Amino acid sequence: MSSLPVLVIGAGPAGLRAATDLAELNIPVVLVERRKELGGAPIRWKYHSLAPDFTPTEEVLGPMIKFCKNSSNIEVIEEAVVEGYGGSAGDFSVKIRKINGEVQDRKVAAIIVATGFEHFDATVDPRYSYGKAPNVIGINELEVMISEGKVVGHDGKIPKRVAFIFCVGSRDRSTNPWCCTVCCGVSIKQAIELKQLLNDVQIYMIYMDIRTIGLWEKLYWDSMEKYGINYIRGRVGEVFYTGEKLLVKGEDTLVRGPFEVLFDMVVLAVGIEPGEGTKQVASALKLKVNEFGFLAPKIPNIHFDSGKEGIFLAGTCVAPMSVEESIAEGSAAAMQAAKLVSRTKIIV
Amino acid sequence: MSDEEKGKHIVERKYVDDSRIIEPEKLEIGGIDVSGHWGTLVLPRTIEDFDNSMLKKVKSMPRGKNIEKCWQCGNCTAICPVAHAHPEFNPRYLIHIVKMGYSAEVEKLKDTVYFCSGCGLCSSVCPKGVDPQGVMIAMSIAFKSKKGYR
Amino acid sequence: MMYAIVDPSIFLSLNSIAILILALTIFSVILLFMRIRSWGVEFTPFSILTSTFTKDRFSKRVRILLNVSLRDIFFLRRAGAWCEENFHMYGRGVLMWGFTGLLIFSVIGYLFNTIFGHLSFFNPVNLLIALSQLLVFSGATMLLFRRLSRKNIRNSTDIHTWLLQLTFLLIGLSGFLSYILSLTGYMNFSYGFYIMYISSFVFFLVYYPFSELAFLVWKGSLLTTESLHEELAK
Amino acid sequence: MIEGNAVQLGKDEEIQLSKEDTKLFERLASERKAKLAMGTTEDYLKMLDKMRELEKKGEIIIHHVEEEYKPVGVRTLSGREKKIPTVELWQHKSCGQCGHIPGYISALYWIMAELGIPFVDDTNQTSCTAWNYYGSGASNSVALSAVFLRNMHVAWEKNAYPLIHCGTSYGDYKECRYLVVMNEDIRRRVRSILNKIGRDIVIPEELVHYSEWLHVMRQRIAERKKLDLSDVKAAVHPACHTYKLMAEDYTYDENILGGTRPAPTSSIILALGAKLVDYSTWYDCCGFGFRHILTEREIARSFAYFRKIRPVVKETGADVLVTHDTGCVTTLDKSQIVALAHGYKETIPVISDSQLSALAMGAHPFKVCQLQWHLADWKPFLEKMGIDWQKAQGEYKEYLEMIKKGGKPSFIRSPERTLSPRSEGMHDIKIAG
Repeated sequence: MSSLPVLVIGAGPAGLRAATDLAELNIPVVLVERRKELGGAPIRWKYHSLAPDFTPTEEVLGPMIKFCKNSSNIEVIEEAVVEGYGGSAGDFSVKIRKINGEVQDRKVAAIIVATGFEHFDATVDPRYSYGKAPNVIGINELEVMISEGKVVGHDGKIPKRVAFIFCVGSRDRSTNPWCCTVCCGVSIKQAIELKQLLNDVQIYMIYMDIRTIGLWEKLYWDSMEKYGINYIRGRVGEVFYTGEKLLVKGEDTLVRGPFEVLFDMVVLAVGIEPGEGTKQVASALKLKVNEFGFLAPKIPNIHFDSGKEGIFLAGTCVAPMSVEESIAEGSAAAMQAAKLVSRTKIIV
Repeated sequence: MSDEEKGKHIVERKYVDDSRIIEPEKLEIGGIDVSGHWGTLVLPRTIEDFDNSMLKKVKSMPRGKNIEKCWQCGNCTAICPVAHAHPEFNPRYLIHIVKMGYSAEVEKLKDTVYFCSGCGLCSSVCPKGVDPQGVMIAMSIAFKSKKGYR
Repeated sequence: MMYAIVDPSIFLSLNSIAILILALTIFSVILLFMRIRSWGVEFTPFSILTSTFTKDRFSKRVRILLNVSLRDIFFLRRAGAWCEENFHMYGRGVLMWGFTGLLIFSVIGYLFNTIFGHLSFFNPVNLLIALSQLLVFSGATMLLFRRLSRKNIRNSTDIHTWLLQLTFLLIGLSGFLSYILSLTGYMNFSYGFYIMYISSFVFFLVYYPFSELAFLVWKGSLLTTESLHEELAK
Repeated sequence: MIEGNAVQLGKDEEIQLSKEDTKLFERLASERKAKLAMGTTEDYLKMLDKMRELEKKGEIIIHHVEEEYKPVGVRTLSGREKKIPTVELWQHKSCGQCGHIPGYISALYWIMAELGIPFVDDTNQTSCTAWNYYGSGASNSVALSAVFLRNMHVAWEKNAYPLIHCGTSYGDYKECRYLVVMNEDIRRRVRSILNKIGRDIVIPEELVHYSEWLHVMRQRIAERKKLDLSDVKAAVHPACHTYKLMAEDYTYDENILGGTRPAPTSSIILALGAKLVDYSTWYDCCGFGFRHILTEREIARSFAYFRKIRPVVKETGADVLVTHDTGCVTTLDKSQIVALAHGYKETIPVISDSQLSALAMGAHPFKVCQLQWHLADWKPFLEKMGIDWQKAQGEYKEYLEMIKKGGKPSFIRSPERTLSPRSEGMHDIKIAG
């Protein structure tokens, strides 16, 4: 095999899948990851399980991580970023800089960008007192607690009444206007896990719309029917820490009445934002960015096509999406890269 | 004092529920008579708690057990022949306030549950199998229950 | 003789049937009371008696009570007003009228029988009983037909509703058939249906406190009592 | 948002700020942005620029906060630095102040006299007429602006910097200033009115509320503190008209409640060493600012009690509620009485920040702070501060007796002024033409 390798940037679900698929086609891969560990968001934030079926994260990502680490076709460069590129499709030259400062120039045939997302930083939105009041946490923090099997407040007390506030940092003009698509499902999944963990906890979901798309709807139904989780349609204006509990001020739009109810814990369904990595790669590879800061595909309906020949996009750097979609997109991008590699081989 | 008499000095009286106005017949502050609108107070309408005791009662009734499946689509109210004639009877709304435990609202509306004619159309259109007709039966019993809800 | 004539009076005299029915009625009233109490509610249909039979404005109370129950319930002002189809409303009405008639005329018939001896088949009381049975049968048929003919209603119907309506149908049908057959001389069939009629009635008495009807009786009397208090307050 | 030190305001506009300022600006702006959804900071900064432009053109006179006023810089919500003058202040009083809670103003004068700060208590001041805010009908913009500029002109010719006591006037003036600067038509019509009374458009560079003055003076006040307030728990009610009208222009401080609440008043409580407590309805109105105080007293009274007094007492167990506006002190104080008669138990004394500071500095609770005007029970609070109120009451009675017998009442007098009134600006108040 003499062809040039394919560069995959980002080792999250999409990147890992792309690298795995290419390696299985006997195409060499250079997998560059900004962090120390492979696995992307699900590993970084220690996702306990994945919606909609409570599949352990390990079961989904484990085999891919193991394969990428062991495959002779894949060269993993951790703690590194791509800084610049030149050349054209089939014959790119890229500059990879490691955190320790070491720079290497590499020749690659194609580039797959799968740099993923960051969770919305809720301190930006002072309504929710995130970062100021204790026991106001994001879904990412709750996920860690669930992974550890121990959900407690800052004082070690088990919460009796928990509110989930949906659409924090999404569908909101003052922060991020887009819908993050997965937070509804993930929050409901966590609510069910919380209910299983702490039997007599009362859970209230404060939502504006429930968007459990596709087969995820089952989560929504089960949460109500089997677990007695309550849903309040409305928005929250302020979370106030009384020194003991959290006073959530909101409106139940179905009764058209304001409520001020005390909770022990407030979980914010923080949305998906294009992360630092995505911003960095956009400037390094001179990719087009849309009005929301995500990488813009040439045609919005065809995610993998970056508009630049030989550079393909996959996963949440293009738009918010679930792990299953990211994996599918990784495969799709790998297929495009494989097509390009096989074509260049014939020409050569 | 009758409900109409209470708080009659409030200019926008019609926007205030009768139950929120407190105006005793006789009120004195340090020997000075402040009866009438000088001593009127208007309670806030904020919902301050979720009281699930009513929900438990309704769920314990044979045909009320499905109340938790409700997702407030409004199909029941849309098809209910009674609701079309009597807006104060709204099965969807009754289910919601009982589920969430808005006690003041339940107190205000609990007698409307007897408007239900038991025709069963709501149960036939419910997409989640809540059986609103059965829930209405469960509620009408629960509202009169001595152990239930005050 | 082609058919063995099974005359119920061989093992069950009319008097013993009456005693059985009366005993069962009392039993079923007690059952109804217990059932309603099991819901944990204060109000029972018997509260209607205590709120009517007080010295204070007694005659007015009775007048209002009759007025309310006749207008609101018997003439379907409230009981049937919001059924969305007339068919449904009249189904309920016919069943109720028939059943009320059946109860009243059966008692009258029994009294006549005891006082004047065996009544002929064409006696107006017997005719009225038969007519009531026909009404019960038609009412139950209408209701069952409505339930069966519409898929969504059929699917969301409780087993108890089926059972109750079926019982009504059986009471009406067997009673009426027993009467018709005795006219045409098929006495053994008539007796057969008569046994069926009595048994389904017995079943009804024991069963109804556990059915939806108990709720309807409770709710009906609750609303009547409330209207009574309302009218009195005016 | 940030590119170096430039802050992007609009599409093609940016302002240059130091790096530190930029950071603060972004943080505050984003907080504000999320709070109000659509911030107006941009418009506010544009207005300030336009004001300087008009000055350069000679259209208006700006009453600058010169060095002679010994200004101190504070940070406003927009991230901009605001200069608060500390001496030579022209006292812009509040209409309800003297009638309802005279202690509020006398305490402020007393503090200034104690600190040796010259001030002008001018009788030549009119009402700002923004009372209309409470009647849901602000008067016409030209008339409001004319009254505003007339008062500002009087201060200017006296060569004293206006210090506004009234929250409503303060908010109204900020809005009027915006109208006068941004709208040429209003400016023209206001000028013709002002010319008739021999005046011209003088706009203060900064509109300053007295609570902001107390905020910047808090260290000097704390140095003079005579009482130990460490046992006192104080809650703050910020007055809506001071910090919700042109919200960008009010003082915020990162070190005071994380910069999420207005800094003045909270800051003075902290500086005096008292415990500052926060409560859930801090943002709510006191009940006065609704037009209900004029038309719906029942609702105003109930709101004050159920939304403010009760939550404060129940959630925090505070000893005193401190605020900085006439309407707020009056409503919060007087509205408790009916509820108490109804059998509700929660009650709390309500005083202004100037009264609290003066008490801490050893002012007489009745002669200076005039607590006899307050209805809610202040005795436990005074005891907690270590004031012997019975003795003070005795002294006050003696003082009254003395006046009844023809004795001379004592006055608070301003220390000698160092600035002389502007000669060229002296006008007689005669309506010309």
